[in-house]
This record gives sequence, structure tokens and C-alpha cells, in this order.
Amino acid sequence: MVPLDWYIGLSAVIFVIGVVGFIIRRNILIMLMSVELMLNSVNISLVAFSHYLQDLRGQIFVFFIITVAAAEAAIGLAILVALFKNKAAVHTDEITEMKG
Amino acid sequence: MDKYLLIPLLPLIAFTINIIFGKGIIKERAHWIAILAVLGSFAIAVSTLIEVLNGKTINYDVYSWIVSGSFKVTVGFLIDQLTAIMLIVVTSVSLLVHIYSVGYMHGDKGYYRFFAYLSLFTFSMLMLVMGNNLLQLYFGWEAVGLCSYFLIGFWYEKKSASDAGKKAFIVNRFGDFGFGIGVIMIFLTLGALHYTDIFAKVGTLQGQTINILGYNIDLITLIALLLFCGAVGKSAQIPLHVWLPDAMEGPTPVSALIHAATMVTAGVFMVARFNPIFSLSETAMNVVALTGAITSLFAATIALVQNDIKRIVAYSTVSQLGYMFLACGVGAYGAGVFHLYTHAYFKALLFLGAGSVMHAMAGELDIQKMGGLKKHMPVTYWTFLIASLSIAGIPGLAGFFSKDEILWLAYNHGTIGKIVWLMGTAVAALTAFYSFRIIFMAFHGKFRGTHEQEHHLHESPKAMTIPLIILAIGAISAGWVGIPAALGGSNAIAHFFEPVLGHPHVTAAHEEEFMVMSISIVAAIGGIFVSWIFYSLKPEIPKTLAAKFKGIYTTLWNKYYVDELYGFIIVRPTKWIASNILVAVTDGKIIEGIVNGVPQAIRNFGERLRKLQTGHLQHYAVSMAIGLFVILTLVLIAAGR
Amino acid sequence: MNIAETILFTGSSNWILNIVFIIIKIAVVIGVTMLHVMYATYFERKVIGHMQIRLGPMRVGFHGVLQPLADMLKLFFKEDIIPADADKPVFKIAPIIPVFATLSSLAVIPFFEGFVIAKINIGLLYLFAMSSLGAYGVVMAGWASNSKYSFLGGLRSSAQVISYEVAMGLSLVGVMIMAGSLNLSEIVKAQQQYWYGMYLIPQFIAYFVFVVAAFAETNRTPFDLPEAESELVAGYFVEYSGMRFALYYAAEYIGMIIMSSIAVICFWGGWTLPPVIANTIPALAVVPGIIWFLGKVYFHIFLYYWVRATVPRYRYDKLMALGWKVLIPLALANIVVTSIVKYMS
Amino acid sequence: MLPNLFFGYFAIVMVVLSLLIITRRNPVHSVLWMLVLFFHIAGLYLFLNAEFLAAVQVILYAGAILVLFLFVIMMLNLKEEITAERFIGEWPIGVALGISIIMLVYFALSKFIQGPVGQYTIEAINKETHTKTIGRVLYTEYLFPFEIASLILLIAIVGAIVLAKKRG
Repeated sequence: MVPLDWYIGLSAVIFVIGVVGFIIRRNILIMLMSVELMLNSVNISLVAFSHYLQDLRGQIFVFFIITVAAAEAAIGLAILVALFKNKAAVHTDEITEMKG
Repeated sequence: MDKYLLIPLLPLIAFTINIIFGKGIIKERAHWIAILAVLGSFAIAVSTLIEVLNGKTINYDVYSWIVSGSFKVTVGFLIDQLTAIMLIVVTSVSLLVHIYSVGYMHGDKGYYRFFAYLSLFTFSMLMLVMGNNLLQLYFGWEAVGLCSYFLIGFWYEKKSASDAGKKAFIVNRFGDFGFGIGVIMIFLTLGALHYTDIFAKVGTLQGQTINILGYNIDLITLIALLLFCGAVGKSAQIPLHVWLPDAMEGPTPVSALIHAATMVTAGVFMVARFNPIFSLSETAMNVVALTGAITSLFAATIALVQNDIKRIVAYSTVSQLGYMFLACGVGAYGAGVFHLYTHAYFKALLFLGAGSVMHAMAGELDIQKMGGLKKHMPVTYWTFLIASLSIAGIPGLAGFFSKDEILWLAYNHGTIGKIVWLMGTAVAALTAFYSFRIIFMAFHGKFRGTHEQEHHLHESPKAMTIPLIILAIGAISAGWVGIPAALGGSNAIAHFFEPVLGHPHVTAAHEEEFMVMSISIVAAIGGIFVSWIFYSLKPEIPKTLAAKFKGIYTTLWNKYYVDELYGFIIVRPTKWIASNILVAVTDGKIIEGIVNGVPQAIRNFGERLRKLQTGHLQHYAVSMAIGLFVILTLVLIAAGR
Repeated sequence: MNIAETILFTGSSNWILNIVFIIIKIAVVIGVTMLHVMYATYFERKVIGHMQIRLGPMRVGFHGVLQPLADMLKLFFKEDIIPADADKPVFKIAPIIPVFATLSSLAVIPFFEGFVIAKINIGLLYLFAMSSLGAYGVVMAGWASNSKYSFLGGLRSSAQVISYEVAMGLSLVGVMIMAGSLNLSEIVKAQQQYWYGMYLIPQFIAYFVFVVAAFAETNRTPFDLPEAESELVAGYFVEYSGMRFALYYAAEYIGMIIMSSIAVICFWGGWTLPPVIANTIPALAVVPGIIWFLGKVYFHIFLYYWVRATVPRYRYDKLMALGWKVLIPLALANIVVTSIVKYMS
Repeated sequence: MLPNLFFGYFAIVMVVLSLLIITRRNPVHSVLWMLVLFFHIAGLYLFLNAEFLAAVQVILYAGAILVLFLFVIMMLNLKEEITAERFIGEWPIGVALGISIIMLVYFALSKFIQGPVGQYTIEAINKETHTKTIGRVLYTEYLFPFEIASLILLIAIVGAIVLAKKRG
């Protein structure tokens, strides 16, 4: 049996890769993908917990997370399309309208 | 709906309709609604009086407003003998003044507003007198004050009018402050607001003292004096009398209704209503009696030399109110309220008569510029004469019976009573003098005004003269309900009031009563006679007297410099504090400093903070990641321990 | 033990044998399927030829029987041209994806009683998953070719595939509800409890939706807009030639076979005969189930050709409108009705 | 031993794929690597006996969400992306932050304590099939969240259409 720790470690590593990707990339598309990466890493750990704790709640959570991820992707990409139509830019450092 | 509720409600409805629709729809028809409402109230008041005469007393709560623990505020009605008489006085005078106003205010651009305010005032006054608890009284008390403010400053474009309104309001604040504290103290000590509860429990306070700044003060005396504070303000007694003469800036019907017949008597009504409290404190009673007597004398002397017709009548009002307090102070509450009742008619008549004169003289108020008006406006003359006779205390007329009752009961009240009796008798003589001074100067002799004014002289319209006639009837006959036993009457009104107001025990014989009566009659006739000599027979005498006693004359002419005194000791320091401390330091430095400084500080802070707002998405993400890092570290540290 | 472990590690002593057995199974299935694909092309040309009163291929072999072999050889030896501006790795991978996806789908299809490579409980979901991958082949080909025509074709195709996937999935929900399982073998068995032996009768709406969606999924006429020759030259694979073109071609035909198989399994009772027929003619029991299965599949494949020969191409906006405004609502209504009926009984 | 090896393969490949996703210059390549990653995740789910979720992972993530990404990338047609700078200037900060968080997690894992187990053993789930079990729990215990999830999707649909459609 694979220890549960391994799954959590894997999940954490992928999550952090997602965080780093979100932070360092300029392209909003990649940033959105990094978000998906983070969500998926959480899903992995939830499914692992669900399996090891013999409780379905984790998988139900994953179900909902996938739902929210789908909604998030749809909205995020729609915003991106609208943004591109107006600004013709997908790089975050070119879009600093909210600068104080 | 029960009919008692309708008494105050009808004027309120009239007010609401007039204030909302007056400007657009009703306009010149505003009086119909107001008059009909007051007429309805009057009719119900009469039927209520008949019920009360048959021995019925009404006391019930209509509506619970606030209930919080033992604190319960209700709207309720207590209609006993006192209230019934007050209802008649308020509604009848109000009705007549409403009718009179139709003629007097004709063509004014604030016509609907005037009637709306009159209705509101009537409602407030009725709430005041009908209330069965202190808070409702207080509500009415403040509401009539508000209406008085509105009506004094009715012609608000005129600076003197708006100043007078403010003055009335501010001076009243002083009295109401004491009154408010009195109300609170009653609630704190007795835990009750309803009259019946208060009067049932007030006995338990006897002998209790309260420590204020090291002095032990009798609790009942304190409460009584605090309540009397309110009465002093509202009823224009010394030292808070200054607002009432100035209040004559308002329209004359207002002066008649509010500043003669009803509102200013609210103080007397209140003292009479709380007679169970006042009666328990000898000190408070003496204060009331002396304040009344001094005010009475004081105002009467001022009235001697004034030339403004409305001012003379106003000082006369102050004087007569002092009379009523004098009565209350010697325990003769019934006599006081009796005088209130008769006074309402003849004083309203005097004011309305003065208004009628003003109407004819195109707003001229100085009696020195009048004269010989008798032949131009006979109705006004005769009604004014009746009112003057009545106030002077000529036997048979209303004023005589009530004044005589007061003097007689004062005379019977020990040393203090004797002192105030003397003062009261003197006032009677002075009253007769200055009342007839108006008669002789304004209505007799030659016209001293301009030719144009003379040409313009005319009798007032029916809407004005009819109320005068009705009030004249009242001024003659209102006292007949109180013909004393010594004159073969039954003094019905005293017996009527006895269950509520009590009746001082009089042991003296009828002979003594005749003696007192004759002295006052002599004083009255003497006053009239002197007045005739001075102003009809030898008009040069007053001038020589004025020249001879120049000091006294100017003092009286300047109303004992009370206004100037107040100006010096209160108004100027207050203004100085206001401009030099409050405006300059508190407002200018402290409050402005805070008000401007806080946003300035936030702005400065924000200016720096917004540098953080780079607009780069990643920077926000990094801060979130750092947050995650910190939280994880904290959790680890916590778990490690 | 879970599914992955069951497949891989059953009995540690003979797991190698196990894997060998599975590989043989896969080889057989793929080999047979590829043969079918070859002859499906021949079959199509013949059918359409006869429908248009001509003969179709006649030269290679008897009545052109060897024509598919010749075609295959030709495609194999053709030069593999890659455009200069293309994204090379993507361009190369793109054709493999649809072939891979469609061939993988074969793993869960029960051809006859007991013959299925992977007997998993989520067979239908697995089929959906694989068919949803089909879009990638199209999109990637269109994008990697770096050409207007293929790009537009790719966009069109992916939009079409995604849209009709929804309708297809929803149409099968009714079947799932009736069978109470996602396992394809059990769906087939569940149909045997009715005398008519197939869900085609109660689920005729679902069947209609499914068939239309299947046409669109496989980019067949009348929904072959991605490769609309007249407008887009040849759609997303215009830049492909030789072997890679053959892969797309093969994927389309495997797709057709898969879709037909799903239709047969879910609506036509798979390898079984309706009990009413099997009971009246007991002699039919000797015929192996694979015969019935293939017969039903070929009927559906014939249906594809028939439609292609008869119906003209749809306009693009009409196509999308049909998918979203007709098929999906129909499928949803079917689900509601089916659930209510199932709940009542 | 063998399961551990398989997990090791999955783990290493997944980490490498994740790194590829966030470092590729061309977003299309990122998406394709992500597709591969999703297949691995689905495989991991199968390992964890969550077959329904594995299928959903492929159908939804691979079949819908990623296609959406591809679609948008193609619509935007980012020609200059190939030559533009990939990372923000301060990228070492992000990497350092990521490494420190991983270190923290590593320390935290040593303190990990497993909670009490529930009633859904592998046998219990297999007896009823995974899909059925999850469906039963979802439609009874979690019915309300399920309905809310549907609402979220509805809002997302409306929002996406409003945001992306042409003005006027």
C-alpha cells in the first residue's frame, strides 16, 4: 500500500508548481492553467484522503471542485476574450489599469 | 372610535389635510376645514362637560406607545372637572379665533399655513390638557411651544418676528429644562407616569430629602419647584417673562389664542393639575405665590407707561397670569383656574379688539396716534369697554368674581397671604388704570393720527366683529358660575372643582369678605377714575409726572431693563463664548482639526498605501502566497509546541 | 484491489501470462477492426456507386475487392509532406490522437457474450471520455498546419464535436436509467428482460438523437462541414498527406464502427436477439452472437452511406441550432420522462 | 513494491508535466502537456479506486475545459507569444517562495496523523459499484450543494455569454 503521505506530498508539489506558475508567468492563459493545476492537485489529495479514510466526502468535494473549475474556466476565458478584444493584450504586465 | 379621541383628532386631521393639500388644492378655502374641525371638537367638548357635570370622570389609555419593563408610555385621556373646563376654554376660544382669523388673515399668502398651524396648536393644546400621564403632558407642552414658535414667526420675512420667535423658543428652553428634569425625577422616585399613580404614591415621598452639593433638599419641594420652572417659562413669569411681550410680533389672533387664552395658561393648568404635589410643600407654595404676586405687580407697573396697544395687553396678560399663580400659591387652585377661565374670554376679547383696531389703523399700534375711534368702530369700542371693565374688576362682570375670589382666599392664607393680597389689590388698581388708559387714549378724544389713516378708519368685517360680540358675552357672563356665597350666590364653580383641586378652608365671616371685596372695588374704580383724569380730563398731567419722576418713568418705559440685563449677563457672555471659544477654539481648532485631520491622515496614508496597488496581478498573487507561507509557518510552530 | 490492479496484477504467479492473454485479445480486436475499416471503404464506394447507378471500383481484383489494399499501399508509399510553418511536434502527434482514442474505445465494447477486453463498470463513461478526445485531433491538426483553411475547419469541427457530444451523452442517459448500469455487457443483458429485447422501442427518441449526434460526431454527411470540400478545400487535414492522412481516414471509419457498436449495444440489444424471436425460432440459438452483432453494426454503417448518398450538407449555423435547440432539449425531455416512468414502476 | 513503483512513475511524470506546463513558451504546448497530465491524474484516480471520478476527469477536464482553453488560444492567435518574454522580471522571488512552501509542507508532513476511517470500504463500494455509491451520497446527503452547483454552472453560462459576445 502506498503511504498517504506520498499522495499529499505529490499534491503539495503540484500545487506549489501551480502557485509558482501563476506568479511568474506573464501570459494570462498560462496563469489560468496554473489555477487549474492547483485545483487538480487539491483534487488528488482529496481523492487520496477519501480512499484512505474510507469516506466518500472527499470525492464529493472533488465533484464540486470540478464543477467550480468548469465555471471558473468559462468565466475566466470569457473575461480574457473580452479583454483581448479591448486591449489586444494577454500579458499581465501590459494590463495595469488598476494601478493605484 | 370613541368621541373623546375625536376631540384632539379632528384638529390633527385638519392640520394634515391643510399642510399637505393647502398649497395646491385648498388655498383660500383652508379655513373651512379648520373651523369645522374645531367646531366638532367644541361640540364634543360641550357634551363631555355635560357628562362631567353629571359626575362622570373619564380616565383610560387609548394606545400603548412604548412598553419597556416597568416603563410604559401610553396615550390616554383623563377628563375630570379641570380638564372639562379647559376643553371648553380651549375649543371655544380657538373656534372664535379661527372665525376671527378668516377676516383678519384674509389675503395673506400663508393663509392655509396659518390655519394649519392653528389646527396643530389646537390639537397639541388639547393633548396637553387631556393627557392622563406626564409624558403626554410633556409632549403637548413641547408641541404647543413649537406651534407658538411657528406662529410668532409666521411672518418670517420680518426680522423682528423671526427674532421674537427664536427668543420665545430659547427662553422657554430654560423653563422646560427644569420641567424635563422634574418629569424625570418624578419617574425616578415614583416609578410612575400616570397622574393617578403619581398622586397615589406622592405621599410616600413626604419628608424624604435629596443631597445636592452638600445641601439636603426636600424632595417634594425640589420636584415641585422643577415643575414650576416649566410653568414660569411657559406662563411668562419673572424671570422668564421677557418672551411674551415680544411674541406680539405674531398675528393678533395668535396673540389672542396662544399668548393670552390658552398656551400661556398651560403653566397654571399644570400647577393646578399637580396640586397634590405642590400642596405637600409649604416652601414651593410660597415661591409660587410670591413669584405670581411679584410678576403681577411688576408687569402691571410696566404696562402703565407703554404706548404699544398690544404690548400693554401683553403685560396685562403677564400680570393676570401672576394673579393665577398667586391664587395657586395660596392653595386656591380653584380660584386660579376660575380666573384662567374668565381671563381667557376677556383677554382674548382685548386682543381681538386690539387686532380690530390695528386692522382699522392699517397696522398702527401706538395708542398716542389713535383717539376718537369710538364713532368709527362702535362694536369694537363697546366690546373693548366690556373687556376692560371685566378685567378691571367691576362688579357683575366675569373678572370681578374670579379676581375677588382670589383676593379673598389670599387674604385668608396667613402672613404670606396677606402680603400677596396687598400686592394683588394694588395690581387691581393698576390694572384698572392702564386698561382704561387704552380706552381713553384710543377711543375717546380726537384722532391724532395722519389724515390718510383717518380716512381709512372703518369698522371691521362681520367675521371679526361676531367673535368680538360672542367673547363680550363671555366676558360678562363667564363669572356668573362663581358668584360667592356672600353675594347670595352658591359659588358653583368652586364646588365643581373641589373633587380635583380641593378648596381652602375659610373660617372668616362674610363681613370680612365684604371688606375685601369693597377694597378691591374701590381700587378698581379708583384706577378708572385716575385714568379718566389723566387721559381724558387733564392730558398734561402724565407728561408732567413723567418729567418729574424721570428715573422711574424711564425704568418703567424700559421694562426695568430686564432685557438689557439679560443681554448683559446672558446673551453677551454666551455670544462671547460662542464666538471666541466654541467657534474659534472648539469648532475651529478641535472639531475642524479632527474633521479635516482624520481624512487628511487617511489620505496621506492612502497615498502611500496605493503604491502597493501596482496593478500587476502577480504582485497580489505573491502577497497571497506569502500569506499562505506565513499561515503554514504559524500552524507548524503551533503544532510543534 | 482496484481496477488497475485487477487488470495488471491478478495472481502474481501468472500475471505475465495474463498480460500476454490481454495483448492477444487486443491484437485480435484491432486486427479485425482494421480489416473491417479497409472493407468499409470499399463497401461505401460500392453502395454509393450503386445508389448512383454506377459500379464503383471494378479494376483491382474481382469487382474491385482488392481496391482497399491498393489504396493502403498507395498511401503508405506517398511522401509525408510537412508544411514549413507548421508546428512540427503537434502536427505529427495530431493524427495519432483520434486513432488512439477510437481504438481505445474498442476495449470496452462487448462483441459477444463474455468477449470484452476490459470489463469495467463505467464502460459508457469511458466511451464518452474517448469520444471527447476526438476533438483534439481535429483542433490540433487545424492549428498546427498553420493554414487558413485547416484552421477554420479545425475550429468548426471542434465546435461541432463538442456541441454534439452533449446531445449524445444526454441521449444515452435514458438508457443508463433503464438499465441501471454503465457496464455495456449489463446494458445488453438488461434489454433481455423485455419481450422485444431492445431499448430501441421505449427509447426511440433517444435513439433518434443518438443517431443524428453520431453522424455529427464522426463528421459524416450531412454534417461533414469540417472537411467541406467546396468551401474549405478539405477542412482541417488539408495539409496532411500519405500515412498521416490515412490515419485520419482510418479514425473516421473506426469512429463509425464504434458509434454503430454503441447504437447496437444500447438500443438494439447487442449480440442478442429479441426474446420473442429467439423463443419462436429456437434454432437460431446455434448462430453465434457475433453474427447478430456484426449484422446490426453493418446495418448502421449502411445507414451512414445511405444518408451520405441522399442528404445534402447542412449550413453551419443550422447545424449548431439543430444540436442546441432541438437535440439537447429532446434528450432532456426524454430523460425526464424516462426517470418518471422508472420512478413510478 | 510494484504499486509503489507505479506511484513513483506517476509522481515523477506528473511533476515533470506540471513543470512543462508552466514553462512552455507556446500555450498550445502547455495545453497538450496538461492533457497528458490529466490522463495521469485519471490513472491515479483509478489507483485510488475512484473510477467514476477518473472518467469525469477525462470527460470534463480533458474533453471540455482544456478544449475551451485551446479554443481561446486559437481565437486569440498569439503570434508574438513565441518571441515575447515568458516570465515576469521578478520570477526568482516566485520560485524561491515556491521552494520555501514546499520545504514547509515537507516538515508538516512528518506531523501528519491519519483520522478515523469511515464506512465506505473498498469492498462496500465495489459491491455496489462506485458510480452508484457516489450517486446515492450525492443525491441524498449532498442534494442541496448539488443544486447549488447547478446554479453556479447556470450563472457561469450566462456570465460567459454576456462577457464574450459581441457588443451591440
